[in-house]
Amino acid sequence: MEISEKKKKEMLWTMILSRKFSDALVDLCKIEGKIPGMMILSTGQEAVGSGVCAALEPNDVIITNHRSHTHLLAKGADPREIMAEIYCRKTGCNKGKSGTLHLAVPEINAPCTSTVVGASLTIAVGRAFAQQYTKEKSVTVCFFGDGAADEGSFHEALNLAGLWQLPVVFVCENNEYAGAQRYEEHTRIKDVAERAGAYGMPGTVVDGNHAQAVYTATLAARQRALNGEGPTLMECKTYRWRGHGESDHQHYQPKDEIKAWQGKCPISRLGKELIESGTITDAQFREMEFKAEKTVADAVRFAEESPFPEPHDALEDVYA
Amino acid sequence: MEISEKKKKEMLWTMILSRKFSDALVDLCKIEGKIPGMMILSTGQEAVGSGVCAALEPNDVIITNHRSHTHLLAKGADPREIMAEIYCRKTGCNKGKSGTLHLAVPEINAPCTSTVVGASLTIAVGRAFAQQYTKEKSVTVCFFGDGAADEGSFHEALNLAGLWQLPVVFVCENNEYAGAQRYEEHTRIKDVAERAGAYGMPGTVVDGNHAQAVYTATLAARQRALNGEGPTLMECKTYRWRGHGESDHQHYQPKDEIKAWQGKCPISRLGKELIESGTITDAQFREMEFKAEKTVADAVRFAEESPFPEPHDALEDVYA
Amino acid sequence: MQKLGLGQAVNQALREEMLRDPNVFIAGEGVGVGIHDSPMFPTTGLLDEFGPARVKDTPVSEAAIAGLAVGAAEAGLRPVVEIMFNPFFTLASDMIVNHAAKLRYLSGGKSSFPLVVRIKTGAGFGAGCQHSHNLEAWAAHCPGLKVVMPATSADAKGLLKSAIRDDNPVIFIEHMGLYFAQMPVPEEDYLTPLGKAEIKRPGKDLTVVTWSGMLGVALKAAETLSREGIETEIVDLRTLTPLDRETILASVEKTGRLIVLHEATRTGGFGGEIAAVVMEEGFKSLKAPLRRVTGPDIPVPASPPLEKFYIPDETDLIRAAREIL
Amino acid sequence: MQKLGLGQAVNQALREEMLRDPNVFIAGEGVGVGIHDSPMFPTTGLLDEFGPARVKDTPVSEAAIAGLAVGAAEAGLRPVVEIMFNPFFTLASDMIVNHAAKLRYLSGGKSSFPLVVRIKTGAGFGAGCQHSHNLEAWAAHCPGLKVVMPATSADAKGLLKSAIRDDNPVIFIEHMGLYFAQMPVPEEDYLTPLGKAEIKRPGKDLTVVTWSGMLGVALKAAETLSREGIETEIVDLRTLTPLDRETILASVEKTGRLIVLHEATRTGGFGGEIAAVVMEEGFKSLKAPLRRVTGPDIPVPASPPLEKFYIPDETDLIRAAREIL
Ligand SMILES: Cc1ncc(C[n+]2csc(CCOP(=O)(O)OP(=O)(O)O)c2C)c(N)n1
Ligand SMILES: Cc1ncc(C[n+]2csc(CCOP(=O)(O)OP(=O)(O)O)c2C)c(N)n1
Ligand SMILES: [Mg+2]
Ligand SMILES: [Mg+2]
Repeated sequence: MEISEKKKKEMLWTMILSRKFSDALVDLCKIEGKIPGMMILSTGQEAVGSGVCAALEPNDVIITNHRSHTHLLAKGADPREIMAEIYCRKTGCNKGKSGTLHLAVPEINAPCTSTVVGASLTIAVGRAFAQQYTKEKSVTVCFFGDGAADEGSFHEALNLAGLWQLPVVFVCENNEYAGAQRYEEHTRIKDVAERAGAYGMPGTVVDGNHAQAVYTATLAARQRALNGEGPTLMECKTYRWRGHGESDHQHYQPKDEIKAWQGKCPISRLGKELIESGTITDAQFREMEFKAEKTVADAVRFAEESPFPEPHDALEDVYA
Repeated sequence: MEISEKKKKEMLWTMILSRKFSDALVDLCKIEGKIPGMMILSTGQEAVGSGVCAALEPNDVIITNHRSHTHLLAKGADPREIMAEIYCRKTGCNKGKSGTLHLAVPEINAPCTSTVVGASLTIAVGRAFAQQYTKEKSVTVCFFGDGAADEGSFHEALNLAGLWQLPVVFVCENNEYAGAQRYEEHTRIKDVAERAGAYGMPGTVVDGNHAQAVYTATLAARQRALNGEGPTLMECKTYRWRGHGESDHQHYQPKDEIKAWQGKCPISRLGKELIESGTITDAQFREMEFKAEKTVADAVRFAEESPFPEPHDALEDVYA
Repeated sequence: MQKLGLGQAVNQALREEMLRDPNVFIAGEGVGVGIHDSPMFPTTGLLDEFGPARVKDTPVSEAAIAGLAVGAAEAGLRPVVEIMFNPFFTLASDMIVNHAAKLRYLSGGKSSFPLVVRIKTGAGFGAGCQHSHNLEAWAAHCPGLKVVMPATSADAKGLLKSAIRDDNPVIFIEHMGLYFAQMPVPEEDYLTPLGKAEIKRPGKDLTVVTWSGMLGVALKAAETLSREGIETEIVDLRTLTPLDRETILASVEKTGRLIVLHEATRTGGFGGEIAAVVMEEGFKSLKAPLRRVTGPDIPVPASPPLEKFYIPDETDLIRAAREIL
Repeated sequence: MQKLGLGQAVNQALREEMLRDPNVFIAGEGVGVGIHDSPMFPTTGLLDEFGPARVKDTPVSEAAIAGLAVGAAEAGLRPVVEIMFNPFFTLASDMIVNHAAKLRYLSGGKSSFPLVVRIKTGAGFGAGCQHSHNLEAWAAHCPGLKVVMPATSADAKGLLKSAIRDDNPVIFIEHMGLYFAQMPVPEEDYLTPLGKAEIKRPGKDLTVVTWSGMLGVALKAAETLSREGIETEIVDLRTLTPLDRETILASVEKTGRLIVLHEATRTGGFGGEIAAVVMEEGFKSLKAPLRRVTGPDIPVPASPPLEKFYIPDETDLIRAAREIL
């Protein structure tokens, strides 16, 4: 399938933005007490979120997880609001109630995010059920990791989605690790996608470092869902460049393994292709990087200049 | 594989015993207030429990569920103790604490039974882990229904058993219904056994009304487990002649469907074969039925003559 | 006035709310085609009337049932899902406690989760501890949830309607022992407010705070005590959270004596919360020690004499009353 | 005497028990190879010492982790499994509450389930309400379980050893805030009995009943009050169930004043149980109303000022004390 230059540039941009966003957080986390809580980044996995979201319409819904930054930025979240939430400020998208782990951005149809592994799957099923119930022409995309595919909720969610033929796309971001555990140490099968057959739905294995491949696969799965043909399990093979979180020293991740995957950087890959095909110039690529850096710097400034919530604000937002 | 006449007769006997046991309970349940609680029977499914248990050694463990009578009788439980427990008497195998739903008979290595659908699977994994840990030459068999295969615990249990290559045999008794729900109304796949592939273990579909087939399949799965080759998912196709429980009027079960399956009665089937092959005579068959009726009548008498526990006995057995 | 069992009252509330609001749907194990075809059960007949699009029979998958409610509620639907028996709340508890109750807070108040989880509870039917285990105290210890436990059919109808129209997740717990008790229920459409207890019997000598299936026990005991000239005031909580402290404290201020009566096991039961509230805010009114009349700290046994021993009854309540009068 | 963080004390207890009894094994997410290689964590180094046969890293499957413990314990092994964070207790709660706690009873006392479930808890690390949610009250409301919550490293070592040797399922909850506090721990092998509270500070004017991470808050506040001549007696429960009523009642009899201090949310928290016990059996000793100093009824927020607002501190405790003195 021919992908428009516009789409390719859009994906390149959201990947670069997300990468710069992560890189900034890597440094900020080194400053003691700067950022509260655990910092979980998706450096190196950008092609998944960017490729998937490029294939979605604004009214499509995404349910993401603890590793959400790329997903949200690619879906169109305001970097300022997200950064401010990561900084736990009053101006954050969730007023500091969430912090980085459960960023919810209803404005872009990322209405609720869970850091409970596997939870995104059953919630996504409910969200997709609503789309089917109201005959809305939209789909729900559920992001989760390879580790989440071992949770009971994965099973119950896929069985129900398959049974009711819900308009949901299950995107498994297989980054080779669940915490400190290598993929082959937590399940015996080669591909998570093999599990699709257990629910009567198609399963596809996609190169998760290839934005165009992810985009194309998502378009197909989305169309299938819109046609009423039901859900798809889409496994994107990628790799976690950094530790599970920034406090994780990766003592268990072979250095050369990390190196090898860094050689497959999804951004260089798409960037190179666009430059070679003459879609963009070298200068334009650097321009995009520069613009992304500025955007992130602005988001950081916004966050740092924003006030913390007042202690008593803690009492708000429990009940409607 | 040639099955010894002794084994065939053993299976026929445990099936007949179980059938008479169920038949007696059907009538007893019609007497208002005679038997407390819900009565869940396995009439028509006898070949599964009898075939599986005939392939086991005494030190093999079974973890069963709410539909346990055939499993327990076939593993060698004392009909008196079980019937007395069903009657909730002090002389019951669980002193009346359990009643019919969670009959535990440690003496025959049926150490704990759960009526929580799907629970038997993760418990069986733990029990099998102990066998692997202690290098004991025995296996654990887990009985569960087709509905249980939709619970998250099914998924977590099979993934872990496959990962660790535990000596466990997962026996799915697919009786076409989960409560009032037909099999095809609760999952989209043709066979539960298809799910085995999602955990890197073999899955087999067995005629669950054919005791010899069940026996042979179990022997193979057991040997596999003993060889350290890991678990097997064995689906036995059978049918629930009666309602989910005795208070269920089967308003949703087509009469002719029930009739058709009654035509496939596992007892008549094996009985006929043994008579035709000259293994037993017609008279001997009737003799077995007569003996089973006497055994059940004796168990009922024992139960009815047994005292109820004293109210304060309720306080015992909570803590070791 | 019509006389209905509590299950029938729930059924009527569901039916009326589904007629009123197309966004209301029900889901659960056997809520459409169930093994019981009795008219006394909460969802009987709804499939025939509303069809399979709004009456969803689900697989045996409690986590997915709760997740279905969470996701659909966020989208603006009004799910009413059923967890068949209270012990299976455990299997749905991650979705209910970590998600239904918290996702609104985590969103900074941007997303809402207007859902109802109906749960059947109660000892007394000989099924044992994996079917009978009153866990209302778990849900009541979870900010973000509201917990409703009606004791009468009329309250059940009005409270369930309020629960369905409430914009927060509500745990609605039905005592199966009340399904077969015929009680008067107004025909019309009415709402019983969440968070308001009701004095089910006025009295000046003794306050009994109770809820759900135990109200009947309290009323019977009060009759007996009354014949001896002891007037018991019975506070039926109806909602555990939000808790109606005012009504409890006003009653204790009047009587000076408090008994909490619940079917759940004693230690860690919600009776402790009532005790604490009174001890904090009504200490001066207290003339006598507290008594809790509850299930003992054991699983619910199956055998009839044992189960009877488990369930608190009039004798237990009257004994406790005598101790503090 | 050696000084250890609570995590190190747990580590020492695990190591000594694994050396003593080959039937003891540990399992959980990252208990072998974890993302933290710090020596302050409970399972660091055990994989190297005991190997993968006895130190089992599991998939992210809480129900299976708990089921593994139940099944293995029945066979006579002594599993010590870990649930990473308290909110994920929900995912294991069916296995723990409906099975570990009930299967012995259901077997008529024939089968036993000697297992330990270790759970990390506590607010204060900015991770928000899906990582920080104190649910000890749930486990304490479940007959068949014992619930242990150490407040010191020394208690952690002795209590965990007792838990592992106990023939019942024990829920062992570790407050992560104590992992990095260096506290004295005896070198030798010793058992701290389950079900016995300890007076961590004697006093005559006021009783503070607390446990786990809040002991430190109580001790600091007691210092301040002491300078004003108010002597606080601090009862560290150590075990929530079985509950040491004697120690609590004796203290209240002496002081006549009671404050319960816990980090968990207020409504339905275990503080209510303490209140009820004293109100039932120690009513005559009471000279003043109860005060509960607890987390407010909200999920634990992530933002530092909000999280600080959530966590009870000395000021809150001292204010409460002044109110009832
Ligand atoms: C139910 C649950 N168990 C454990 C955890 C702790 N935890 C957070 S992320 C994680 C690993 C998840 O791995 P994966 O699903 O592959 O996602 P990834 O982190 O690799 O993106 C674990 C175990 C959790 N958050 N939720
Ligand atoms: C977790 C749980 N959910 C619901 C129930 C109620 N229930 C008891 S048996 C049953 C159907 C189980 O069907 P299946 O697994 O096929 O076993 P079968 O009854 O057909 O033998 C249900 C829903 C239960 N006992 N446990
Ligand atoms: Mg991963
Ligand atoms: Mg079935």
